[in-house]
Order: sequence, then C-alpha cells, then structure tokens
Amino acid sequence: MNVLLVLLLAVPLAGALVLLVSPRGWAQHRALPVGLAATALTLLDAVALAVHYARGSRSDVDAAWIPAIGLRFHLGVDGISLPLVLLTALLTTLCAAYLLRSAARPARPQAFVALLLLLEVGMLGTFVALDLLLFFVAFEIVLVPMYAVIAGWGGADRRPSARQFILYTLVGSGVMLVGLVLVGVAAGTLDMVVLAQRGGAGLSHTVQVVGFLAIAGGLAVKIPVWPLHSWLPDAHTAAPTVGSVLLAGVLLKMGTYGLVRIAVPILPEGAAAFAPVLGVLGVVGIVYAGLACLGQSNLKRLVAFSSIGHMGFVLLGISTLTAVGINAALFANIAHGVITGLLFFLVGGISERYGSTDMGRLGGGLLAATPRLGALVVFGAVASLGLPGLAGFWGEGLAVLAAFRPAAELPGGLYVALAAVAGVGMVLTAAYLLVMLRRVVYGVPRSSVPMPDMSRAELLTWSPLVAAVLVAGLWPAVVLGVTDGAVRALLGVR
Amino acid sequence: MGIAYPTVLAAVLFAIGIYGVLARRNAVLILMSVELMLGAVTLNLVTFDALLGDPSRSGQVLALFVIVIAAAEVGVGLAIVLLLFRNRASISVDTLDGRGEAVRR
Amino acid sequence: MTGPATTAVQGVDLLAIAPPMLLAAAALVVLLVEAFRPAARLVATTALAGAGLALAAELVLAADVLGGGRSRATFCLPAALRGTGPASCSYVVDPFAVLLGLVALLAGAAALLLAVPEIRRTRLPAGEFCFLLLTAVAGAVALPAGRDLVTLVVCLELVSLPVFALVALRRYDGRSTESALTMFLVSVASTAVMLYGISLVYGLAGSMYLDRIAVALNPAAAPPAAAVGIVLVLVGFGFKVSAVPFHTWAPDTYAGAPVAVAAVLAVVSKVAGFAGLVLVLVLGFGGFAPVWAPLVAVLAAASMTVGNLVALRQRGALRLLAWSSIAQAGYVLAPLGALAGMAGRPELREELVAASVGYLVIYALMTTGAFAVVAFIGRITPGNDGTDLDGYRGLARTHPVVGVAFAFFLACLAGLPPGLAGLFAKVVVVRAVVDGGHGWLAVIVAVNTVIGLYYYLAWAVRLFAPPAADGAAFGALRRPIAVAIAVAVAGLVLLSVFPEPVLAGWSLTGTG
Amino acid sequence: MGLLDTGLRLVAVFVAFLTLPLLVGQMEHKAMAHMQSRLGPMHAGGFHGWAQLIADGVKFAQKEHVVPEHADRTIFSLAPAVALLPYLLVLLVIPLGPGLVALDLDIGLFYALAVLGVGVLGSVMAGWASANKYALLGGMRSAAQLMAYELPLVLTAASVALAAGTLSLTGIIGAWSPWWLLWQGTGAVIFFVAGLAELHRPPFDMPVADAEIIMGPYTEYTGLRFAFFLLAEYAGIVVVCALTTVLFLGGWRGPFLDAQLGWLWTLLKVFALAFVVVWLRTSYPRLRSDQLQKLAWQVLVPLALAQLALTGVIRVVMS
Amino acid sequence: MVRGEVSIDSCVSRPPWWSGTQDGLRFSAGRCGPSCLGRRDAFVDGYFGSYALVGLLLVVGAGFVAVSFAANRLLRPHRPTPEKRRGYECGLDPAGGGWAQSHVRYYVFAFLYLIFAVDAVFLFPWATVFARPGFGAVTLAEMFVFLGIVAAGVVYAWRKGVLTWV
Repeated sequence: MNVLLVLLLAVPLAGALVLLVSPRGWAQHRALPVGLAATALTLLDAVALAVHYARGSRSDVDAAWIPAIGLRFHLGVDGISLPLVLLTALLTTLCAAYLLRSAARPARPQAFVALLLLLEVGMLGTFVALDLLLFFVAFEIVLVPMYAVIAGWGGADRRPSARQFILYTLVGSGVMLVGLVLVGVAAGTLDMVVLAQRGGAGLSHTVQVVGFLAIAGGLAVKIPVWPLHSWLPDAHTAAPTVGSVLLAGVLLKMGTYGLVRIAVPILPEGAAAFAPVLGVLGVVGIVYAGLACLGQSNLKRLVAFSSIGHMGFVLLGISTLTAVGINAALFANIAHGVITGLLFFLVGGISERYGSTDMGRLGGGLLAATPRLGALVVFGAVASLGLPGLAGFWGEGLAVLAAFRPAAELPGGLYVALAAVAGVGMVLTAAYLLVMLRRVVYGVPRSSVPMPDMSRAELLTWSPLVAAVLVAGLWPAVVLGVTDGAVRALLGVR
Repeated sequence: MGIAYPTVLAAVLFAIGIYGVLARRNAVLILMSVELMLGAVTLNLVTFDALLGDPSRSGQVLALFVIVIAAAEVGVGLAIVLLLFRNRASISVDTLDGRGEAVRR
Repeated sequence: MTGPATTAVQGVDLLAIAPPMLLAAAALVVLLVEAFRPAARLVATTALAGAGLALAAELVLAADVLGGGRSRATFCLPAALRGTGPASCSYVVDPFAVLLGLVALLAGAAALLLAVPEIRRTRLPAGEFCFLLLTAVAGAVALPAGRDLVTLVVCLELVSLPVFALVALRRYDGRSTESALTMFLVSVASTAVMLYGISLVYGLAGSMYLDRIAVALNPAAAPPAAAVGIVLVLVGFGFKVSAVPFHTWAPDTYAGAPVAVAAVLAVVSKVAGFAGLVLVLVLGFGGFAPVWAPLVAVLAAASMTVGNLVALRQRGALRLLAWSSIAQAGYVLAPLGALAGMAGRPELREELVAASVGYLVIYALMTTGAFAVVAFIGRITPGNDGTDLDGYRGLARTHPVVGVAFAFFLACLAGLPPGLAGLFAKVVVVRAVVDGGHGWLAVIVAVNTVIGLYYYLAWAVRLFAPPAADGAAFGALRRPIAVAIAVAVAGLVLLSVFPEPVLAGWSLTGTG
Repeated sequence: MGLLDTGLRLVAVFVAFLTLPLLVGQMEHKAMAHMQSRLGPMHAGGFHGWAQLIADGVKFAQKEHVVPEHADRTIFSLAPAVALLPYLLVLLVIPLGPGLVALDLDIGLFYALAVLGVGVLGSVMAGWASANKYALLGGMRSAAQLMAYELPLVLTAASVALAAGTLSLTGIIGAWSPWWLLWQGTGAVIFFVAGLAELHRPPFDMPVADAEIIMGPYTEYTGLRFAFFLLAEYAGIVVVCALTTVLFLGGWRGPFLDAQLGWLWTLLKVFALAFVVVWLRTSYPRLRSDQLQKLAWQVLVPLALAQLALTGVIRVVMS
Repeated sequence: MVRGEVSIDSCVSRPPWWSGTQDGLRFSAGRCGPSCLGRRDAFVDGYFGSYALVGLLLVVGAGFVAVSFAANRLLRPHRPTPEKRRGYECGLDPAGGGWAQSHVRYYVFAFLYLIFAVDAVFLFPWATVFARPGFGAVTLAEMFVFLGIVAAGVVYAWRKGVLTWV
C-alpha cells in the first residue's frame, strides 16, 4: 500500500499548507481542530501501515526526483522505522490534542499548528526516507519549525537557546552532508537499501572511516552524544511543553535512527573503527547525566539531562554492533520516547498549575495536592529509572547485557568495563529520580490554595502513553519482534 | 625585425600602466594608466594578428573593439569623476553621510 | 581588411540573436521616448514591454533549442577560412546559453520592476535608467552564447559600462558617486588586465575562437606565457564576479547604489561574469585546467570564507547582501575549482559545470527576491532607509506575506528547509566537488554554509520579532515590487520541489 | 626600396612641405590685398613684394623667445613642433600624379585622418601650457571645435572610402569618375568645411578670435615658435586642400594627359581650393562659438550621415 | 619543462611562428615550410617597411625643428625681464592664476565627439569590404542599423539640449 506511505507525509503537509494560506480570521479558531484532524489522520495512516506490515506486505515508494544529484523519492518502512513512525504519529497527535485545552492554547495558534505539522512531516520523512539525500533533507526540515517553536513560543532565554539549538544541529548537518555525499559519490548510489545490501562492499577503507566520522559526527550532535550535548538542556528548558515533548520524544531518536540505518550498516569498517569510541562516549554520557541530574533544581532541566543519559544507553547498545545490542538500542529509543514524552507532558502540567518548574519553589506535596497528577509523575519516574515491568527496563538492561558480548572485532574487555560503568549509571539514574520524587511529589504542599487535579482532557492525552509504557514493559516482544528481523537483515546475520 | 620589439614595448607599456594604477591616487591619472594598459593590449593584438596572418582578422577586430571600449570607459569615467567633483564641491560627502546615520539610529 | 578574396559573409540566424537584439532595440526606443515624451510611466512601460518581448523571443528560442535538442549556431567561420579546424562559431545558443540568458533576462526585468517606484519617488532619470539597464541586460543575455573571445569581451563590456553609469545615476548623492568611482576604477583596471591576458592567449593560440584555442593551447605544446595569459584572464574575471581578493569594490558599491542597481550588480552582472568565466575556462583553456583549477579552488575557498565571516558582522542590509553575494560567488566557483582532473573525464566536466550553473541560477533567483524585499523596505518607506537590519523588525507581523516570502528567500540563501532550492544547490555543489576529488573544498563549503546560516537566520528572526518601539511603519507594497517578489517566490518554490530543470546538465556546446 | 630611393622620397616630401605653404601664404597676401582693394606690402624683393614672406621669416627668427613665468616650460616649447609635424607626415601619403607618391599606404586615408587629428593637440598644448587665461580659453575652444568637426570629416571620408571600396588614396583616385562630383558633392563640401574648421581658418577662427582672446592659444608666443604655428596653419591648408582634391576631385585626373600632366592637375586643384580658402576668409564674418557647434552637429553631421547612406544605397543599386 | 608528444601538428591550429621544438618564444618558420618564411619577410617589409618611411620622415621633421630651434637660439637675443615674462592680459596686471576653471560644456563636446568619432572606427573596415562580391544589400542594411543608432544618439543629445550652446 504505497499510498499509505505517501499519505503519511502528504496529510500533515497539506494541513500545514492549508493553515498557511488560509485567511487569518478563519484560521484563528479552526487551527487547533485542523491540526488535531491532520495529526489524527496521520496516526490512523501509520497504524494502517503497521497493520499492513504485520500482515507481511511491504510498502515501497521509489520515484526519481532530481536525477541530477541522484536524489530519489524513495520511501519505505521496515521493522526499524515502523515503531518510530508510530511513536512520532502518536506523540504529535497527543500534542495536538493537548493544545486543544484552553489552558494550553498557544498564542498565534495558526502559525503554531502549522509549524507542528511541518515538524511532523520532517520527522516522519526522516524515518521513512530510504535515500541518503532525502534523509538529509527531511532531517533538515525539522530544524526550522523546531527553532521557530522554541524561539516564538518558549519561555525565558528562548532566543539564545533556540539559536544554540539550530547552530549546533546545523554544524552537525553540514558535516553529515559531506559524509553522505562522499558515500554517495564513492558508491555511485544514494539508495540506502542498495547500500545496506552491499554492506560496505566497493567502498574503500578510507572512505568508510572518513564517511563514518562525518556522518556519525553529524548525528552525534543531534542524539546528543557527550560532549556535544550542551544545547539540549537549554533548548528543553526554553521550549514550550509540546516542543519539549517532540524534541525529546522524536528529534533525539532521529540521531540514533540515523546511526542504525545509515552509519553502521553502510559503513561497517568505519563503524568497527569508531564503535568503541561511541561506546565510551555513551557511557560517559550516562554517568555525566546522572551526576548532572543530581545537581539540578529545575524539573524540566532534570528531565532533559536524564535524556542524555538514556541516549547514552542507546549509544552503548549500538556500539556493540550486535543484533542484540541494536535491538536493545531501538527498544530503548522507543521507550525513552514514550516515557520522556509523558514526563515532559507532566512537567508541563505542573508548570501550568504552579507557574514554575523549579523544585525549590514547588516545594513538594504534589501527591497530596493533586493526587492523580502526582501518581502519574511517580509512574513516569519509575518507568524512567528502569523498573522491571515497565518500558524503561528492557532497552537499557539489554543494552548493558549486549555490552558483555560485543561483536567479534571489538575489544571485549573494554566493553565489559563499559557495561560495569553503565550499571553504575543506572544506579545514579535511580538515585536522582528518587530524590526528585522526594522533593516534589511527597511531603506537604507549601500553599493551601487548592489546585485542580488532572483534567479529563489531560487524562485522555496522557493515557495512551501510560498504556504504551505498560505494554512495552510487559510484552517487549511487541517491539523487539518487529525490530529484530529488520536489524538482522540490515546487519547481515551476526 | 622580430616580434620582440612590439611585444616587449607592449609589456613595458602594460607594466607602466599597472604601476600607475597601483601608485596613483588621482582618479584621472589612474584612468590614464588604464588607457596605457589598453594601448599595450591593442599593440599586442595588432602585432600578433599581422604576424599570424590570421585569416579571420580576429586580432584586428578585437583591437578595434578595444579602442572603442577604451573610449567608452574614458567617457563614463570622466563623467563620474566630474560628478564626484561637483558633489564634493557643493555638498561635502561627510555631512551627507552623517545625516543619513542620524536618521537611521 | 585585406583578407582573401573569398567572401567572408556569415549567415545570421535571426532567431538565435533575437533576444539581445530586441533588448537593444527596446533600449533605443526607450531613449527616443525619453527624448520626446519624458514621462516616467511611459518610459518604464516601454522598457517593460521591450523586456517582455525579449522574454517571449527567449522562450521561443528555448523551446526550439531544448525541444529540438540541437543548438543554434550562427556567425560561423566561413568554410574558406576554416581549414581543417573545428567549426568555430561566434554565437552558439545551446541549453547553457538559453538557461543563463533566461536568468539574466528575468533578473533584468525584476530590476526594472524594482526601480519603478524608486524612479517615481526620487530624481532618478527614468529614460537613462531604463536604457542603461536594458543595454546591460542585452549584454548579459548575449554573453552566455558567445564562443569567441571578441564576442565575450564585447558582451562583458556591454554589461559593465552601463552598470557604472547606473551606479552613479543618483547624481546628487555623494555616496553613490564615490562608490561608482571605486567600482569603475577597479573594474576598468581588471578589464585591462584581462584583455592583456587575452592578447597573449591570442598570440599563442593563433585564434580568438574558443574551440581553436582549446586545440592549440595544451600544456605540452604551449609555452609558459600561455599560463600567464590564462591567469591574467582569470584575474580579470575574478574582479567581475567579485571573488576574494578582488572583491573590495563590492560592499561600498552595493551600499551606495540604488537598490535596483545593486540587484543588477548582484545578479545580472554576476551571472554574465560567471557565464564568461565558465566558457573561457572550460571551453577555451581546458587543457590548462591543472594550472588554473587550483587557483580557482583557492579563490572559491577564500571567497566563501571571507564573505561569510565579514557578513557576520554587518549591520546594514545592503552590505550584508554584498558580503553574502561574495560568499555565494565562492560556492559557484567551487565546482570550477575541482575541474583539474577533467582531462579524461567528460562526464565529470559536465557534472561540475552543471553544478556551478545550477547554483548560479538558484542564486540569481533568491538574490533577486531578497533585493526585491530590500527595495520594498529600503528608500521607499519614509524614515526607514532599509539599510539597517533592525529596520526589518516586525515585517512578518505587519506584512505577513512579504515577511514570509523574505524569510523564504533567506532560508534559500542559507540552504535550509523550507528553502529547499538553496539546499539542493548546495548539495549539488558539495557532491560535484567531492566527485572532483576535492574533499577539503567540500568541507569548507559545508562549514561555510553553517557560518552563513547564522546571519541569514539572525535576519529572518528579526522579521518575526515584535517591531521596535520607535520603528516607523512600513509603507504600502507597490505592485511592481509585488510582482518581482511573487515571481521570485514562485520560481524558488518550483525549484524547491522540482529543481531538476536547473540542476540537470546544461550541456555546453563548444562549436555548434 | 633602396637607400637612394628612400632619400629621394623624403627630400621631395620635405621640399614640398617647405615650399607649398609659402606659396599659399603668398597667395593669401596678394589675393586678400586685392579683394580688400589695397596693395599690401610691395617692396620686399621688388616684384609685388614677393620676398615679403622670407623677410617675415628672417624677422621671426631674430625675435626673442619669451616663456611666461608660470608656464609649463617643456610643453610650451614643444607645442609648435607638435602642431607642425603632423602635416608633414600627412604629405607623405598624398599622391601627386599616377605613381608619383612618396608612400602608397593601403590604409592611406585612415592614416591621413589619424595624423591630421594630432595637429590640434599642438594648439591645446600651447593653450594649456601658457598659463594665460586667453590661451586656455583658446585651447579649449580649439579642442571643442576639433571634436565637433572631426565627426563630419570622418563620416564623409568614410563615404568616399565606401564609394571607392578602398582606403588607399591612389586607389580612390583610380576609382574616381567625374559623376562623383554629383553624388559625393555634399560630402565634398562637408569635408572641406570641416577641414577648414579644424584649421581654425575664418570663418571658423573662434579659437584665435583676436577681438576676444587676443590670439587664443598663441597669445604668449613670439619669434620662431609663433612662426611655426603660422607655418602649420598654411601647411594645414595645403593638406586639407590636397586631401579634398584626392578624395573628391579626382586628384591627378584631368581633362587630358593624366599620365604626364597628373601632377599639374593636382597642383591646380589644390591651389584653386586654397584660393577658395582665402576667399572665404575675406567674405564671411566669424561664427560665434555656439553657431560653430550648431553647424557641426545640426547640419554637417546629419548631412554626412545622409551622404553615407546615399553612397551605400547607390553602391548596392549599381552592383 | 617536460614535453609530451605534440598531438596537434598543423599550421591551422598553431601559430606558424611558434616552434614546438624549443622552449620559449622563437620566431621561426620551422614547421610551416617556405611559405611561412616568405610571409615573415613580407611581414617585415610590408608592415614595418612602409611605416619605416613614416618614422624616417618623422625623424627628418624632428631634426628640422631641432635645427631650427638651435639656429634660432644663436640668432635671437635672450634678455628676459619680469615684465616680459608676466602673462599677457592686454597690458593689465594679470588677476588670479593662469588656469581658470573651464566651463562644463567643453566636457559635453568631448563626450559627444568621443562617442561618435569612435563609432566611426567601424565604418572604415566596413566601407572597404562592402563592395566585394558576396556582400550586398544585407551588409548595407546592417550598416544602416549602425548609422541609425548613431543618429538616434544625435537626436537624443539634441532633444536633451546638449546641442544648444547659449
């Protein structure tokens, strides 16, 4: 069903265009419903795609776009991208729904929703693109809307944060573009499927190493890998709730997805050369994020830093270059998207009520003042720290496990050490989340002013995420079963 | 009688022209230096054309065009110099700039 | 004058030369209209009609050349003089010429549109302005079809000379005059240098026809003097396209000239310069590519780096655009700098030239758009001369359409979605350069793209910022400028979705 | 071309250059005197004062050479030579009879026009270098006049070249036929008038108008250098008349015996024209400087363009 | 300088005086045979020869001027006084400097001349080949176009008042 693939991009794009060209008076009041309709349609489309995939039919759109540069409009989904597509469509829909509530109504809704839809086009495009340049284009499409969302609707310091976000990412993109072009020129094709099938055949060692360095270097900014992460906390802090959700839930995944989809399978020799470095950086990130979180007083910032740590696990999984590790990474990806998305929604809810996300000012007693909201925060936190039975557990656990048995060409001893340090990192994660819970959720509320508890709209918005966390945690095969085949196909059987 | 004389003469003319362009601060003198350079070009072209016996006479044709170009350049150049002189004589450029700044800030 | 007794009469393909001829005729008509009925509106209408006529002719020509798959050559060397050599036509309308001619024509028409309000508002003489502009555009349209040095030189001068006058046309503005003088002296000196180089090349190759020069000038047979001539020609063109270090005239001139004229400088004049550069280097001096290509590569790297770094610090719109156009010239030059290894690889030559030309075309469109907006803001709105970036604050709020269009142009210049046209152009350049084996240059291009992003973005952000408290309101959008902006937006959107027509190999035909 | 031959040619041209202007000058003395009903100097040399010019020359040679204190000395001293020598160089290519020409250049016409234009530079140099307001004005006027009249001159010359299909002066005479007098007549008049204007001969002597600006560029000159300017003027008359003869009046072509008497026909025509020059001087008042420009741009240039067009059309129709 | 195999080897593609066997410029007819040699002699004689006479005459003329001035120096008195050397203004003491600012209209004259006279450069080559067989009405029409442009320039100048001098 190729039409589903095209609709995946066309529906949000059409929504954005409608909003852009429609007169201001008309769009002022209808922007949010239009946005919800478009995202919901996209979600339906994604689900339909998944159903199709589950039935075993494969979708593949392949048409020449710009022959001059060998760019093809080549789309497709497989086990690696499908979960991410679903995640993206889901999170975007939830965001659109979240905005409908009067409390969260953005200023200038027409522009905001249009940007949101454009963002979705870019994110989905990144995951379904099967052409190197198309991937790059989609990757770039995400930047401007996200920049505008942060700079236009963010909180304090939004402009410097937004600028930092886009500049960091763009430096990465520039480097990545050179890498992609290098690979494309050296291999004579930009088709990811073909390139992955070749598995590096026909590419000299130098090209592979240089190409991997450039591509992974570019993606590393996006993931973000320590020490290129410094834009992330600022961007999250400044971004509006919806922006944070998508930034953490989807945008970061684009980096790891790129590694799994492009860098590792297409440039195996380069991957082998740099995998230990990635692993070390990932583990450093885990520990660093853990320590940094311990010192945070701002809730939003804390969640942002925790993302760096979680992505460290993903990186560690990828760096093992084994099917297990990469499956783990992909699972952790999804899990982090769902959990962190939920957490940012919750933080947004707290911020709406208390006007602040500073833990010191919040003072605690959340559970007492708003029991349902508080309970959900607890749920999110324990999911994030990797409580068995919840989504966070499998990905990170498997990643550490995979590190004990990395691919044959990698230094095994190093990876054992990495796994050990990552274990310490997990403990740190638990520590800072528990500290957070103690400071915010438990205790006595500081003021006696009654706070509205979770509204029905919020419940509706968040419950799918909660459900997803539970499903993935209790039945990991629902994700792993999908990814595993694709990973093995992509890597060749390892 | 070889090609050396005209080409060396042209090279010398050209070098003098370059020197003039680089060393002079007076617009008209620079213009004259440029004319010197164009003279060198014309000389070169005509010499080579005659020497080659070019059946299509390209060298002479370009030489004619160079002459015309030189004339047109002098025309436009002197007009601009004249304009500059007038503007400087009537309105000081500095005050003009200053006023523009004042409006902007 | 004393040629052989055989006839030297050349057949003339009237359709092939129709566009520049129509432009020249229109220029004359405009001059006479100005002489007898000096009304700005009538003059401008006449000029626009002339440009439209030329555009129609160019389209017919394009349909013929592209549809027939055969280039039209005219002014060929008569058989009696040809000997055993190549065909040697002076004027060949091939896809390359059609494309660049079309771009020059469109940019010229846009400049005309931009100038209309300025002519009405200021004391800019309408007739002279239109005449000079049309003449310059005629040169720029004819230049890409030139296949011998004489034609190229004449066309190049036809572009340059009117532009000097155009820059100085605001007669009561001291800044305008000074910038015109700077530009004039630099340009004239560079022309002389280039001509000297041409005279040397002519002497050593024995012909002015590019195809014959290509045969005669190969490093194995030509003396070092040929290399000197080639480098001198390169220097001359370096000034024309304002590549670093021959760029010093550009910022002052852009800032001092009327906005429409700055647009002419940035687009028409630059397109012509690059067309000439490509023709001369690729078709004429191909054998010496190992000599000049490294120089071009260095020029390209220097241009984009210096242009972007200096642009970062600019606070004036026109100066920023000037430095940005210097940087953009670097991107156009980059593929040419990778031509060193083209000797045995014709397909590489095609690809590199196509990349350069493709970038040039997209550059022309986006720069025209940017200048159109600057013309709207600048010098039309009372109290806001459009030279300060902060004067653009709030544009997107008061004039959403213009603001978004401008943001789109800036995104294109930056090479950032939604400005996909600009992004594709950069991708093509990077790809071509990598393909040519100049990875280091590709990295420089990529890094510069990021540097460039910063200032384009900073400018775009101002559009969406709340207007400054004391900022004057923007004036009403005049129709001519609106048309220019609309055309640029339409073209760029089209090229963002479907850039193939511009990026595909616009093959150069050497002989016809 | 042997050494002797070369020497002979040079000597012949040089002698012609020294004698013909004197003859014209003498003719001017006498003709003007008679036209104005006066005798003129009658004593020097006896018969009608034939040696008067020689006496003038001797007098000039003995006068002091005064350079004004602010003058640009080098240019001031060189200007007379610059004014004089071009005419000498033009004489080189003017054919006297069939085969009787010092140098038969294939672009003789072009050469003649090019070198002719240099002469005015002498006036401009003199005017500028003198550091005198009258001289400067005169120099300016003379430059302006040159510029105005050069165009009709060149255009009509082009018309002749077009009619003959060659730029060689002997070639032009060869192609000439009497009916050229008709269809090149306008051109002939324009050429002659423009030539007069270039020489600053009355009625085009605004640059040296004595009532306004003393002697124009020559105000500060004395002695031999002043004499050189005078000599240049008469040499100029010879050259312009000779060029008109060659281009429009058929040069050596006469009613009979062209081969033998060609030189005579040429000289006769030249002197007849020179007489006209003198005649005009006595007949017409001086033109104002605006009238000068008006005549050039609004009468002569359009006429010359028309003549050129006419020539082209007739050539095509005839062929 | 290492030379490879010279691939192009004909008079057409390479200037006849260029010899590919040695470095640097050498003017020989080595590759073109006797005809080029003849052309070279013709070049020297025909081209420089005719102008040599012009040069000689110029030398003679300059010699004449120099001799005259030298003789004049011997013949004339030399007694400069401040009064004599003062600029001549009809007997009055000169006021101001000798160089006055000149009127801008002289510039306009120069400009007009420059434009039209230089354009006339193209007339002469045209005029000489015009009558050759093969050129005809089309060539004439082309020149009419050229003349038309020049005429349009004159008309424009006239309408703009450049041709009025009072």
